[in-house]
Amino acid sequence: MKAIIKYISSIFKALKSLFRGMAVTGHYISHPKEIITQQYPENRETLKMFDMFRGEVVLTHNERNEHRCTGCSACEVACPNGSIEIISKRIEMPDGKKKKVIDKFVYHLSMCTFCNLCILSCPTDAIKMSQDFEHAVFDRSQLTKVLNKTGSKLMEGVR
Amino acid sequence: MDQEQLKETVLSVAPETEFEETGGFLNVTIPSARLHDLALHLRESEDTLFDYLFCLTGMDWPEYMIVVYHLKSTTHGHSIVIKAKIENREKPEIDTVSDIWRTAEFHEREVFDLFGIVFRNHPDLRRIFLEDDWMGYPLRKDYVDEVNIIEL
Amino acid sequence: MYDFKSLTDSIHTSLSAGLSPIMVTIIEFVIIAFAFMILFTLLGLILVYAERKICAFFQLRLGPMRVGKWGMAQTAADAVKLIFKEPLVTKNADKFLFNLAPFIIILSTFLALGAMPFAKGLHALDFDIGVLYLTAVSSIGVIGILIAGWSSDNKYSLIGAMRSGAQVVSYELSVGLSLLTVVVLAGSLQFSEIIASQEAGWWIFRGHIPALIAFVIFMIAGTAETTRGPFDLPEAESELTAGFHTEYSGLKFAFFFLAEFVNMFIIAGIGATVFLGGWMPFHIGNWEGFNRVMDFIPPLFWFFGKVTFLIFLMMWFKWTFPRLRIDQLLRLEWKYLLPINLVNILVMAFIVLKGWQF
Amino acid sequence: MAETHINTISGKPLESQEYLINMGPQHPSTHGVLRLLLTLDGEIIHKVEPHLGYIHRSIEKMCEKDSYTQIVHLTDRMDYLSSHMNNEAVSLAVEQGLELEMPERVKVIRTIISELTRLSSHQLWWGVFGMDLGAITTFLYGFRDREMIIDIFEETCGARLTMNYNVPGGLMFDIHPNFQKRTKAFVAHFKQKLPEYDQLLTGNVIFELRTKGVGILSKEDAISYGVTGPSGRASGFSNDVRKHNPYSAYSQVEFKEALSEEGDSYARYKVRIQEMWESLSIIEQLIDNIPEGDYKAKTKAVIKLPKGEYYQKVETARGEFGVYIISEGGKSPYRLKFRSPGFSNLSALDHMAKGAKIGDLVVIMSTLDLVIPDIDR
Repeated sequence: MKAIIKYISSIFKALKSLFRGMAVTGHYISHPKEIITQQYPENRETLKMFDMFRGEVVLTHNERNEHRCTGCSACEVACPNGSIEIISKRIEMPDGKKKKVIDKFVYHLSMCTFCNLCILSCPTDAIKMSQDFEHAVFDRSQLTKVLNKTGSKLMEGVR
Repeated sequence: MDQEQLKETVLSVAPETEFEETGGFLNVTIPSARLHDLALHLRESEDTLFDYLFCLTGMDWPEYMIVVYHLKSTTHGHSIVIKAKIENREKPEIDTVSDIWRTAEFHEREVFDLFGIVFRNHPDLRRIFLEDDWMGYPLRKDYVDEVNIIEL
Repeated sequence: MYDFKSLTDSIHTSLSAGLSPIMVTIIEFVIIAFAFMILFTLLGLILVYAERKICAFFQLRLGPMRVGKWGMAQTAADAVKLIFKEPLVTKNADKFLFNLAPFIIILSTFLALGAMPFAKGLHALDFDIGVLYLTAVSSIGVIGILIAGWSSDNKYSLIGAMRSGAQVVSYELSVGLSLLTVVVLAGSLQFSEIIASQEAGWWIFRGHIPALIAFVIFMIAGTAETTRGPFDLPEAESELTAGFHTEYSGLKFAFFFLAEFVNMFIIAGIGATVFLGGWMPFHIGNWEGFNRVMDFIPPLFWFFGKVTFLIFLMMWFKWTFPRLRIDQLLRLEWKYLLPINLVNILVMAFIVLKGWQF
Repeated sequence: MAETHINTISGKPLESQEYLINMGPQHPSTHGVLRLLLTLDGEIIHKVEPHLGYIHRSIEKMCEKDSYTQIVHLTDRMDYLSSHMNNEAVSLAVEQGLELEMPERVKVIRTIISELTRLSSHQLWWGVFGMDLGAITTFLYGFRDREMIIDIFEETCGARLTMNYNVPGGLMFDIHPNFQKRTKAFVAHFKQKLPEYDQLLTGNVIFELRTKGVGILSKEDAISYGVTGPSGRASGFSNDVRKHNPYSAYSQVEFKEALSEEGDSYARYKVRIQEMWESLSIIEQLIDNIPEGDYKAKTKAVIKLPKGEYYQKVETARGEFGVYIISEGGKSPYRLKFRSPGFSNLSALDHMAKGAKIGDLVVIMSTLDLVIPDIDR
């Protein structure tokens, strides 16, 4: 007799536990406001990443097309996986002295791990992380970027 | 057990032991031939009861190889580091401790895979990460692989 | 009021006017076959879309949103994709059986669908042993699953097929017995008569607790028979990747997929017919006015409404519960459902004998 | 194994073979590229043989070339679900070598973020565990709550998963002004949602059937196999590094070490749920008491560790994670060994799964909470 009571009560307990679970999912299907997914890319306009987000390395230029990179290669050394290559050249200054400036700031996005070490190592705050996260391209070679714009030069007073 | 007592216990089993205290542990360097006896003693003896092997490391030095065993006793709470020194760097061999601590089976396979140290009496000594036909032992200091290792 | 008999009769008489009886039969066959094919496709499309949407809402998602308004055309787009997909066959597969299996499964669903009473007079096969026929043909599908698993030369498929063999054969018993409980009440195996007997009220309300128990058992066993979650062991994707249809692609995979959903419809349809009165409107005893109002709603709406409710219930199960293990699945059948069912039939027979049903 | 059965009709012995199945490297429930070679007899498992190395990147070899600041970001990519704790382990080991004492602020922030990481890892585990059992809905519920933590990380640390927020000598930047507000909002939110987890799975009869008594690991075996973390604690192996060797701010907070005796999958599940409550409590104790101060101690630009050996262990979401640095005095280590919890936990899988069914194997693997890059390194 005891066994039968136990048997029946186990069935009721089981059904109760199942209903408890169904109550949770039932709650969510009846509350469509709880939906958490976003409609990307439709919400591109409103989608804003946090300021700290590390999207990719960019060399900041001001409106006169000047940057702050002196070509010291600190970031190149700090980079753990060789994503940054700095190709510098010597130009003749108006006063006749020769000065080392960057020719190309090459950035391999495909190798970057977004560790932020280059940004920390930069003595002149020339580079920063942008919040752009849409990196997908159809050709791998497009992931190798030259960060300094054509015709840009070193900002006055930065050394 | 404090470190002095531990030293005595180790000395009673392996007299030719060198001691060193670094990294917060008592380091015990013994020749590889002594390892299994010492390990078994430390595991079985009531005073030591080192039942938890939490790290097993292979190391490649210019003249010799070392296998490091980090041990801890869950009952007494003390720890010890055993370093078994293998003099023959070209064909290193050492006894397995996988019969004492089961976890050593995987860790020894890893050390075999990356250092080429052969563990005698190991139940299933095969490469664990690399392919079976891989040439060489990558974590050795003299390992060269011009294709896969890119020097920055 | 809404009797499809007049429609079918008028078609029959107009055809008989100019054609020989054999030709009439053939033309009628073709008409019905077309009707069912269209129904089958529509059911597949709608149910797949419904499943994806409902599952998404359970899971705090939106589900398909891209193709068409609210993703309505998503399943149609998927169907087009599946049709144009390359039908792959594994190298060592038994080609004949491999190609045959999806057809066996789809055949069994078609046969079962034929016996569905959609509305008064809208009923392709109304055998006097309708319940027996339905339980018989719906178990042909398992042969298809076994063949599919065996012939695809895939170890996961084989395990899935063996699981489904054990599962479907066991749960067939419970489905049959729980239906029998109502057959005892209704006194007939013919679907049209079972429905007619519920004019005064559906059996689930009139049959005391035994009918309710039979309904619960039917829903559990029916879900198990369609191999849907939480009983989706033959295709348990976290264990056997995709079970018996791992190796199928393209149209043949679509057949399996469609069959699963139409099977769900069939189980819900039988449940609605036997326990919830099929197309019969909701009647309460002798409340004439209320019953009259209910009669104004067409029987097709009643039938599909009930079926939708039951399908929603099955989806709710699937998207809430974890999956059982194979031995627990069989234990549930043989140690719980079957004994309870047997006792339940006895109780029901006693009730009917004493005339205690409402 | 191949047993001989007798055909009852003809009386002749039937020949049977072992049924070998490759589970993985592409399989939905191995969570990555783990390959298990199963030896089956019908549904019953006789042997599980893990084949590793599909995502082996030889991080230990790479570390021998990198500077100590660069090593940190590699540990993100081992156990990516407890990346902060891995970073912390390397940072602590280096700080131990430099004999640097961290400012209180750093310690507290590291502890809070560690616990948030643990929570996010357990939430993901809970969701995935439900999915492995066939209740796919849990996956999204777990992710919903995890998303809030990930947002906190993104705002403060700059990345969602591979944060690299620790540097030897402190933190990479100070916390974001919103950090405390967001964390408190999350704690309040999750305290409401955690009971829902119980309601959906813990009490469910099918769930209990699937997990109770499945994959039992005794305490002796847990110690012998080195199974640590929640998996080991469910067997009664008290091994919480936070309790036994407190680091960062763990000595300042009150928390219980979640322990259980049964050692089955259900116990492992319960221990993790319990740990989530404990983590919430730790965060609550610390979040209002972040001391003012520097977020970084002064270090040289190029860190050189003195000759010697340094071992530092931390408690990640998966168990005891150890960093063993052997320095020769240079700017990169002579040898660096990571003791990853997943590797040791995996070694017990064969022992636990023997005699179980295929469905059980999925449960056991899921409750061990394996992260494959952590195993392969």
